[in-house]
Amino acid sequence: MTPIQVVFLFTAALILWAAFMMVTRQNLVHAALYLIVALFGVAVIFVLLEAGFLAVIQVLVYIGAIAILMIFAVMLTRGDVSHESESVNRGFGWAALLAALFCFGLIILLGQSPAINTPAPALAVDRDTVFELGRALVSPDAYVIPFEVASVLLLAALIGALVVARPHIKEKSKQR
Amino acid sequence: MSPALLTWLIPLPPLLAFFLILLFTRRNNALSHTVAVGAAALSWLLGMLVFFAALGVEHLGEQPFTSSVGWLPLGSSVFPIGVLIDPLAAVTLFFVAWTVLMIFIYSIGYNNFGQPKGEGDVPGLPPHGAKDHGHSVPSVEPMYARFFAFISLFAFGMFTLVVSDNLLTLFVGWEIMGLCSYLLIGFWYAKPSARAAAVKAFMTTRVGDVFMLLGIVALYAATGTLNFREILHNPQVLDALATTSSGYFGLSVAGLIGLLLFIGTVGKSAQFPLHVWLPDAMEGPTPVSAMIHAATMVSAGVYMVIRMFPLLSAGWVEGGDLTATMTVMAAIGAFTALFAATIAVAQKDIKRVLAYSTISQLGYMIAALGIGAYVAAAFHLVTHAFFKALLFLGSGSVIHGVEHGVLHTGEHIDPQDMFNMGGLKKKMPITFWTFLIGGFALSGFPLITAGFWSKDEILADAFGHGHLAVFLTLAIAALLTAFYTMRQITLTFLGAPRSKAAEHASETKPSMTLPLVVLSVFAVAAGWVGIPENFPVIGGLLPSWFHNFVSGTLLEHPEAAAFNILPLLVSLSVALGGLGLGYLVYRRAGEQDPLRSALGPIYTLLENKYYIDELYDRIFVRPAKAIAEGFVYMFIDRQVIDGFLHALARAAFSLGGIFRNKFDAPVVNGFGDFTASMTQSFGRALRKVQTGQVQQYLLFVALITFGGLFYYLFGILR
Amino acid sequence: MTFWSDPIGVIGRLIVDLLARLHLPPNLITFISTLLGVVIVASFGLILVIFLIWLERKVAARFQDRLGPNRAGPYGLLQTFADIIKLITKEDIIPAKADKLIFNIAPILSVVAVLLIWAVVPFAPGWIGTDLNVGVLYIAAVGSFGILSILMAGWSSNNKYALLGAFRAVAQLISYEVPMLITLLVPVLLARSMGLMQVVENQSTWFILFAPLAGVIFMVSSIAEVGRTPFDLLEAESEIVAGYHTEYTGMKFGLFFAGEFLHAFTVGVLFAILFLGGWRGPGAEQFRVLGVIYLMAKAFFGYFIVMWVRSTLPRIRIDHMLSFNWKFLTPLALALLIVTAILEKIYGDTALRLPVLLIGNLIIFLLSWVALRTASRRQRRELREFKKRPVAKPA
Amino acid sequence: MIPLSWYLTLAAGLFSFGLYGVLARKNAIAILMGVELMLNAVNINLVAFWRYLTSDSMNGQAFAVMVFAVAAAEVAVGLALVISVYRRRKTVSADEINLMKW
Repeated sequence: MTPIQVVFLFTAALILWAAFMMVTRQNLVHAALYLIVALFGVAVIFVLLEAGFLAVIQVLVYIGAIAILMIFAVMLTRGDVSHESESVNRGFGWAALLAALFCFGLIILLGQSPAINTPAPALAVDRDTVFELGRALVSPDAYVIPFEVASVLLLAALIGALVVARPHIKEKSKQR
Repeated sequence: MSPALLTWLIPLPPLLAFFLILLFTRRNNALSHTVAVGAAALSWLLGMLVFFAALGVEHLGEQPFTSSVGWLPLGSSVFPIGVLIDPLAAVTLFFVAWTVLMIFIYSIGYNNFGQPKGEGDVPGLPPHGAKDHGHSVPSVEPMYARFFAFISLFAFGMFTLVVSDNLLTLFVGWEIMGLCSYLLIGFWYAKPSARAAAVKAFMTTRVGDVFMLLGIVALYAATGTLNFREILHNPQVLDALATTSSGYFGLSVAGLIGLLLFIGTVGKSAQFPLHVWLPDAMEGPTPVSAMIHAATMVSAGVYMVIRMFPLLSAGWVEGGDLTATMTVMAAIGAFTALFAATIAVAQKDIKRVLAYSTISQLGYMIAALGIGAYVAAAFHLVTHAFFKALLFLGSGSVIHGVEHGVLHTGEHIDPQDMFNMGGLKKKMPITFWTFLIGGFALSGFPLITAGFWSKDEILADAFGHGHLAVFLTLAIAALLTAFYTMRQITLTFLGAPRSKAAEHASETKPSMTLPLVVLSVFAVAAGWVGIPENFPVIGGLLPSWFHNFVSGTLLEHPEAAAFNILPLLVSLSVALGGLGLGYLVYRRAGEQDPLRSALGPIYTLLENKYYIDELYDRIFVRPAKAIAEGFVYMFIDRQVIDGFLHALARAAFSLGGIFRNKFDAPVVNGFGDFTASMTQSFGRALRKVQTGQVQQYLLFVALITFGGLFYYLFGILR
Repeated sequence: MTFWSDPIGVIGRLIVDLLARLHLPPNLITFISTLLGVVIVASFGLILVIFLIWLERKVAARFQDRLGPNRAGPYGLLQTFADIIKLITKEDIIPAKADKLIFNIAPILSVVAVLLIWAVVPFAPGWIGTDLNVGVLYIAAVGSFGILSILMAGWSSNNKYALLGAFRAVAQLISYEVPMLITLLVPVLLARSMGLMQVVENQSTWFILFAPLAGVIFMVSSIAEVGRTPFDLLEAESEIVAGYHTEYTGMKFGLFFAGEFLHAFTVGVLFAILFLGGWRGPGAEQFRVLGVIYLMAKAFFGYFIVMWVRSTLPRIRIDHMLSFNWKFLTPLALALLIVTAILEKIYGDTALRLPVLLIGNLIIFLLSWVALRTASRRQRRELREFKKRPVAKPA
Repeated sequence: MIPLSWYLTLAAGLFSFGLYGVLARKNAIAILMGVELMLNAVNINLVAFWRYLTSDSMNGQAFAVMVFAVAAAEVAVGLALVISVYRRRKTVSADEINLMKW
């Protein structure tokens, strides 16, 4: 039981607890905050996996942008009665069952895989994974195409979001 | 920068000016003419640089300035275009640059720059003059900027033609000028006469151009190149062309091609059968007349012939008898010279007289070439360009002055009719003296004027090589030339005014008179470079520079004709005699032309230009119209083509009906409907699944996924 | 001598030896020493705040032609302590329907978010909390906790004004994060590293000379990030009582207050590190204390700029704030980044680097200037025409 | 040293919670949150596999970055949809948004 393992177990517990709270809380803002906790825990996991860059990005993107937007949306849609009313739909029992099945199924399945016991090779001390990742993302023999596609996707999402969320022209003209 | 590269640049400024004016400065007159004149001046500067660089070169004929680029990929080879400055091009460039610049400057004044806008003026009509507190003054041309745009394009065409080193680009410039002459003659497009004249000029020259294009094609087919030097400085090629027979009229290939090209010139330089457009072209503004008739277009025709002389004369040895082509040229040239001169005698319109004199002078050059007097032709081309430009601009100035008088007095007379003028000598002294110089140059006033030397050289050549017929015709023509020139001068400037307008005529602005002065200088001085060495007394004073220089263009230099006293005497006598005669006859001319009574019917014949226009109208125009109307339209189009189409339509229609009823409705639609109904019923059955609950769908998805997962799990657990 | 060249290092080694004498496991020792470092850095920051508040008041007073605090202690230096005592002794009110947990966490988070930044600040050669190789990103990342804290505060205190403040805050902070991140990349480009230590080490000539425009954009957007005038819409007294911390009293409010001040100063520090060469200066290599002094001097300069702007400009309207960011600042930053990247790629290792980049910046600046001017003119014209139009259209 | 299986187990659990959230919660935003959880679980797996199996190349992390991008896009569009739905129908509960039915 090395301290690092302690750290991991603690973080994992935190994450799962936060996730559980998130899906069970009725108050959406609380749920969002728990989500943030979970995401932060994931960032820590990334650190443990020596993917510092991803950890920082995790915080930046998920906590800094996504979660905040979530809370924002929650607050914008506050007038909705369904906050106070029952927070889960009729089929939640099925959902729970299915989720549990998935959990065990996945664990068993993964446990069967031969690679499960391979120890982590030590990363070279002077290795700059950030540099390598950057190279991989823009080098033509690696991921430049997906990278560009992702950028296009983001642009499309940006425009789409604007178009969808914008009040209609009629309403605008009414405001005038 | 090397002269060759400079040469590339010469044509560009006018083109730029054209676009600039048309696109940007159209609204602003001052800016427009600044651009245009600036461009002309730039081209002039470049031209002079190149010219004097050319003077500096020994044996320019052997090493001309050339530069070319590959332009048009032709499958296997690339068609190169480029520039070529050999002695001929150099001298042409010289006078073109000068006259163009002068004409540009002149145009400013001629189009009444700086005058108020006329109330009644509309685009497409000459300015009628404006009321400027009380008395009326000339008004500015409504389409001022457009005019400069057009002449700029015109200049571009001419420069291109002069500097180009192959027939194709030469032809391009040639056609550009054709277009511009159309645009400019029809500049006042609201005048029916102008419209007609424009169309006439375009069509007539087109006839020639088609033949010329044929000639070019034939040449390219025969030699595989259009480059001047590759063809003309290449004895093998020339001999081959000269010896092989074309199979038409027993002409050699060279002869045939030469003939075709020459027909192009006949059109462009208004030689006898196709000369009819030129007088009508006087409908255009006067600077245009000068451009077309003096500096550029007609000269272009002659320039082309001179340029192609070695080809035309292929198979002709100096002193030997002429080839068929040359004979044709000589005949047509000489005939035109006389013919046009006779018409010119009986014209009233000051500009028309000049127009016909132009035709006859061009005839001179053609004839000179026909008899192989290469240098003489070139020489006359240059001198004629100068003094004819001078004359046209002068006449324009006169007309302007008289118009001023017309505006002043308000009497309605034709300001171009010489019989309304007279006594302008006092009113417009500068115009008078310059016009006088020009006139004397034209009529070949001995010893001082340029015209004398060039004309004399032609006559001398004609005589020296024993072409007596040509010699005599030209001599008579020269006599007539001198006569009508003096007639013109006398009627216009001397004697007493025949109309109040003439009394109140006034000298024109310096922007118009300055070019006159400059050109008059050249009209005199241009001749001195060509005085034959073997001329008595003054022969040695100035070396016959022109002859040596230009003859360098050819492979074997023609030697100057041996001096002979007879042609000299002849030309002296005809010039002086003509002038004197003209003065005597018209000294006291009134409203009526004294010749009319003297000649009687012949005069009317001459006055109506031998009824050639009417003749053409009968022969070509009306039959063409008749055929177009009666046969092509009524029969071919209406009956044959339309009938065929209608029949086709009917057939297609019925066929379509058959398809529709027999195939489309039962088979295709039946199948389509069947599919549709099937789909519908399926849909009706399946739609129950669509609850619209996203999460329900998700649940299904998850279940199925788990199914897949379970498959593996089963595999593992078992 | 060696002590003076690196006092902290010496002391650190001393402590480590001391702990080793106690036969503690090595993990624990590293843990303890790290903790010590954290405590030192954090308390340094927090103590700094006390001085900062005094300074701020003094400077603001000078700008407003007043004397500022001058009663408590020499030059009113003790004024802040008096305030702290006041804040502590105040009653700590929690609104009835407030969300207690979040309400209490928020102020702490706001301070922590700022303190976290100090973990990667290079004070002097070798003196740095942890030299992350993605330090710059880290700064941006922990900055988002600040947003979170504001949001939590605004929402949890169950107060319309607070919530409005939170909304504004989120809108503003998320928007201005974009140009700030983009301009953060400019020094990264120039230094060819995201670690702040390398940024400083590769900054033999200050980056402000390479990319003055980036410096300006960074300053503006980080002022917006801090929420200082002219960007203090999140606590606009005249519109929404005090924004997200309307309901806060006592030391919780104090924490927000401290957090803001510390954040403002941190902006100065970052500006110094990224654009003014960090601890670089004569003799900083040998005597690291000098490095700290240089850094602080530069940081205070940056902080002074912030104060200057604050006491000079009025608050801007919210739509102006947003459109200024999205329609002007962000495109400008993008253009700057692209141009810098290209020029750096071409002239990166040549002697032309400095002039070329400088000129590039200037050109961009001029272009944007022209664009701004034309836009404002059009606006004015439209305004005029609008005035001409009849206010009420006849039916 | 932490075995790979721990990470995978954690990921599986996180994934299942996310799945439950997606399937069970009424509120559309909550559903989106669940999706985020699932994506994070995926990320954990990706990075873990990278670290343990293919750490010589960068594939795992690159994939993770892609996932980040997708997640950001998804949230942007999803929230936009939710808000516009809310504007028109004054509700964000997924089972009341059922226009797309027979």
